[in-house]
Amino acid sequence: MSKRRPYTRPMAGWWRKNPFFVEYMIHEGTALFVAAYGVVLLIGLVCLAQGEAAWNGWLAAMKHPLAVIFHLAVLAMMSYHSWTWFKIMPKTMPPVVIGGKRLAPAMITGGGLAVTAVASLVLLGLAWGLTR
Amino acid sequence: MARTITMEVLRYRPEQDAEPVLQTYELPFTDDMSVLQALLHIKDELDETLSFRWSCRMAICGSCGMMINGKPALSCKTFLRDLYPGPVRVEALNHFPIERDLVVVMEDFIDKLERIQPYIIPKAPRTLAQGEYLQTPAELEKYEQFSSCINCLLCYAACPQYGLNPDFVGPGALALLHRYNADSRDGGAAQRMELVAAEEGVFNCTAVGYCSEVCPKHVDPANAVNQNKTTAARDYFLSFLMPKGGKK
Amino acid sequence: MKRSNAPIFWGLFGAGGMLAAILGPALVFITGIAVPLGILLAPDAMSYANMMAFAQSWIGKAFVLAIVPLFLWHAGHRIFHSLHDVGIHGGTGARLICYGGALLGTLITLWALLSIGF
Amino acid sequence: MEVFKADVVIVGAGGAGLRAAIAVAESDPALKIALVSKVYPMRSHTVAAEGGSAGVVQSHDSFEHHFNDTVSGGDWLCEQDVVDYFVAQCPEEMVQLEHWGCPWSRKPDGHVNVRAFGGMKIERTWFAADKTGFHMLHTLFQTSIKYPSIKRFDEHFCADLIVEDGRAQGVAVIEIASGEFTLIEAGAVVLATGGAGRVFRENTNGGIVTGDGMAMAYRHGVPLRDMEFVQYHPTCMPGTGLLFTEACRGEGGFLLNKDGYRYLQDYGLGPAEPEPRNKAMELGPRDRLSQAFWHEQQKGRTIEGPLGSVVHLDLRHLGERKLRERLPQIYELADEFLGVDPALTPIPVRPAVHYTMGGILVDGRCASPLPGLYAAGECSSVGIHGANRLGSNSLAELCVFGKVAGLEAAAFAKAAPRSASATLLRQAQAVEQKTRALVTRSDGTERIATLRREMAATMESGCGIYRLADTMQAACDKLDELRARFRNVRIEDKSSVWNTNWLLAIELGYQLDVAQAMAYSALNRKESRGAHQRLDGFEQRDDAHFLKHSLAHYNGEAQPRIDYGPVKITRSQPAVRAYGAAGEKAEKEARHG
Ligand SMILES: Cc1cc2nc3c(=O)[nH]c(=O)nc-3n(C[C@H](O)[C@H](O)[C@H](O)COP(=O)(O)OP(=O)(O)OC[C@H]3O[C@@H](n4cnc5c(N)ncnc54)[C@H](O)[C@@H]3O)c2cc1C
Ligand code: SF4
Ligand code: F3S
Ligand code: FES
Repeated sequence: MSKRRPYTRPMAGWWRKNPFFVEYMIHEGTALFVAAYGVVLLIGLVCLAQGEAAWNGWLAAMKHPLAVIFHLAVLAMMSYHSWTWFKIMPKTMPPVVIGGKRLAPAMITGGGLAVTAVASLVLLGLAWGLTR
Repeated sequence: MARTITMEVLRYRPEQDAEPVLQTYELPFTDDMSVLQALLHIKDELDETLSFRWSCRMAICGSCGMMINGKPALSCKTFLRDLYPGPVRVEALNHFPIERDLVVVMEDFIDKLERIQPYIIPKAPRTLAQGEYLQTPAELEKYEQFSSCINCLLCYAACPQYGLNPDFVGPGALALLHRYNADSRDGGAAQRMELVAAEEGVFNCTAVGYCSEVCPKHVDPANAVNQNKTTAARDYFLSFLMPKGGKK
Repeated sequence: MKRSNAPIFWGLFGAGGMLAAILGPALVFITGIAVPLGILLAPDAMSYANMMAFAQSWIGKAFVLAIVPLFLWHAGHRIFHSLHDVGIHGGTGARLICYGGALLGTLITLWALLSIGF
Repeated sequence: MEVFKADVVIVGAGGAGLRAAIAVAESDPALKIALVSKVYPMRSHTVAAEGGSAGVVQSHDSFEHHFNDTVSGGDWLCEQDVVDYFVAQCPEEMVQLEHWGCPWSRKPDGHVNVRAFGGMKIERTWFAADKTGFHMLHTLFQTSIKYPSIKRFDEHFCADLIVEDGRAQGVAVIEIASGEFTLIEAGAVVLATGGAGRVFRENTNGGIVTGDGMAMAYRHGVPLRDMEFVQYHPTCMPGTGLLFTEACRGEGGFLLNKDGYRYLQDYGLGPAEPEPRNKAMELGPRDRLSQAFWHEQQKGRTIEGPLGSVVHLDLRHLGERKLRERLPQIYELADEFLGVDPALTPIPVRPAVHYTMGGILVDGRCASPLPGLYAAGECSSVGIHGANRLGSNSLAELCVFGKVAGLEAAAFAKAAPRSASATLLRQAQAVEQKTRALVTRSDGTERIATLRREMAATMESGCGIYRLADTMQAACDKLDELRARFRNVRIEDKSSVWNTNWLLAIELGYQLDVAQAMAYSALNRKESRGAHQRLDGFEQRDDAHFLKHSLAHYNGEAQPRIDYGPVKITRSQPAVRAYGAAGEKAEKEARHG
């Protein structure tokens, strides 16, 4: 009769036990803010469809101090999402070989952030130009 | 005066312990001592009943993985000088059942290794008389990193998704699967796709990335897993375009 | 072995994540901070007229259709996995909330864009 | 007790055992193979080999050159017909590994690259960066998974051979996880259990390299051949003995004494040139280099460190780029284990025990004198290494002779009659009883660690780089004593699951027997040859009396009996072993004369 009796350890609370996992949970947590922002936009879109009064109501709500504070939080988390998204990117994509040399991970992350910066400026510029 | 260091070792003796318990040892400390050497000292001088795996002492056989101060590491290349003054806590690798003390049951990994078809499935068979396949250094480079996996299982102990769902093929085995797929001599990618794309395959991974962080051989298993998500997704959508035998 | 249908959700997650990473911060800044507080952009930048014009254009419709549903799919997928991570293996329930929510959001977006007209 | 019926059982899943298993599987898929290993196959010590594996490929090279290097490197104690077979098979085996996926390093045109190695006239060492053994082992292991007829017994410890009716007919193994015994019946047994370097103190070997198979065969009456020849590797880490591969020198590294002087030129290996030259200076054979270290130490020209005297392995002039590309593992080892950046600082090194040239006596087809018992790899003495193995010949040997052992064992198993299962089982039960008695006895007093430490210190002082009659005699006496004390060993751990205390005790028993065979063989060889160098009036090679293999026969609790067997000389008559400029001169003369 075998005396083996393997012991399986519980996983409960695993993500609290290592700073790496805490960070992981935080960046996964950005999804809550992305979702919330998606819903805010969705509500705006519905209001827009319902006519000018509803839209203005939405705009007014957006001006509420709590709404602004909330959006500041969303902005922070959304930016954190950008940073972590591009930070993981070198691990998630096939190696990019340029001129026989593999592109360094920092270049990929940097490239992503650069694209974000440019896109943000373009978006702001368009918003600025179109509404002038 | 000779310095000492305290080691806290997670013990589990299935024939006497209901569950794992920490045991403390006090031992002489020198600058050049690895955690493995400390354990060997304990086994030789303090407690013959402590069990753990080891062999090469040079970070290549993959035997001596354990949790050291909460992180998966090879004990033969973790040095006490970096952990001084301690105490140093040593436990069996996370996410695996403990067989005894620092020894985990690793049959699950071996089983997975066997399932990924870790051998060349020749693209163009060749006889010995025809000599070697030609493979340029650039072609070698495509898979070399993934072929340096020593099966130490640190990445499994690092991957919460494996801990939560042991059916997940996991980073190490998927890195090896990718190693063969990426080899210019191999033509078995389609055959291996079944496992890559299966429910126990790559999509269990949520890109935690800790696997690559702890890998002692810079295999970057996270990269292998995630590259294959893209391949599996492409294959999935193509299978709608070409319903029967659409796999290419 | 059963083939996973994850590629669909993973694809949407990835697309949404990429959009959110590239455009998210700027969008939040525009709609949630700059316009409400009237900094940098004209206070009436998002006036009814402006926004209707935008939402009635093809480009505007495409933009909205990309942003809103993909943000929701991205978030839904991530939240679904996070629930699993913290030990809530809701199965169908969690699936319904996360992906069902995203699907509902997608349908509402479509409906709204249609009713805004061209 | 569980019983598993196999056709061929292979003990050891390192390079040799895996190659044997694949050979059997390919020869006849109907044959059932049991592959036993006390560790998971990829943990086997083949994994640690760094430098490379020999096989003639270049057009200006030839089998004849490889033959000559091997035979002279072995100081003419080689079986020349076996060496002929060996060198002719090497290239094919290396190509076979290539077909199985081994990531050999390549030339820009896609062909396999080769590097220089100590004692080899022409570059013929195939390599996979500096992790050749690792890649070969994983390639073989992963390829073996393809064959359903190979049933692995991973983490099963072989406790003894089952010999019945004058034939090896199986093995008794312990499942380490449970402590339970299994009898594996088989028509033939292949031993591929590796070397025995751990009987010495400072060594490059893994903890599992304890000579188990050698001791098992020996105890069943198979002689151990040429056991006095133990190779010291000249460039190892002080203290731990971890290896810095010979490839460091193949790539152009220098050995410097405390004055920064390339001292090898003082030992007949010169002249010192900036570029590496085959068979000269740092690329001389290992025995010569280790001996030169010893002399430097005597002259007080080594550097004294906390872990013993060292010399410097200087790689600085190779530059970080080349080091990272060609010697990545060495770079990491030096950096992480010693805190030395080899691109900036020379690495402190000293010789350590590395390889056991001798082993289980087998013929050129890997058959031992005990019918049904085959051996391959480092545990065997097939006759290609003689008194000193050349680097990179061993990995090639694993493939060439692993295959031979597998094929021969398969053929034997098909033809051999089998004894009744009940008889075999009774034997296995006796093995179980005897082995368990180690644990269950309660009156033991000798500690394993103490015995092991004394054994290792004894071997180092008695059978080191240079040997003297009185220290060898002292070593023999001490080993007799240790074997007696071992019979009174105490095992603290009485449990069944993963009881390594118990396994270590069994291994220590094996080691003591092997150590004794080494020490007595050494004491009796009254000459200097290859790795066996004496300083007590026997400094010269003595072909008249000792151009023969020593054979150690097991003699129970008494001392081993040493006698001698002939050496097969076909066409290379013993000559002076010369390296460096002197070697080239001698060779030229031989060609013209
Ligand atoms: C650091 C180092 C570097 C080296 N570099 C080179 C090189 O560059 N070139 C070269 O040619 N050679 C080199 N060598 C030598 C060469 O690597 C070895 O001789 C060779 O790998 C031995 O292989 P093997 O298959 O005989 O044994 P191993 O690989 O040692 O395998 C032994 C097997 O037997 C099993 N075993 C042992 N005892 C038992 C038991 N009681 N029960 C069950 N199983 C058991 C083990 O589990 C293992 O699977 C090197 C050696 C070392 C130590
Ligand atoms: S991928 Fe890295 S961490 Fe995982 S088993 Fe292989 S070597 Fe170890
Ligand atoms: S840690 Fe696990 S979740 Fe993926 S990136 Fe690595 S396999
Ligand atoms: S002992 Fe081999 S990897 Fe640590």
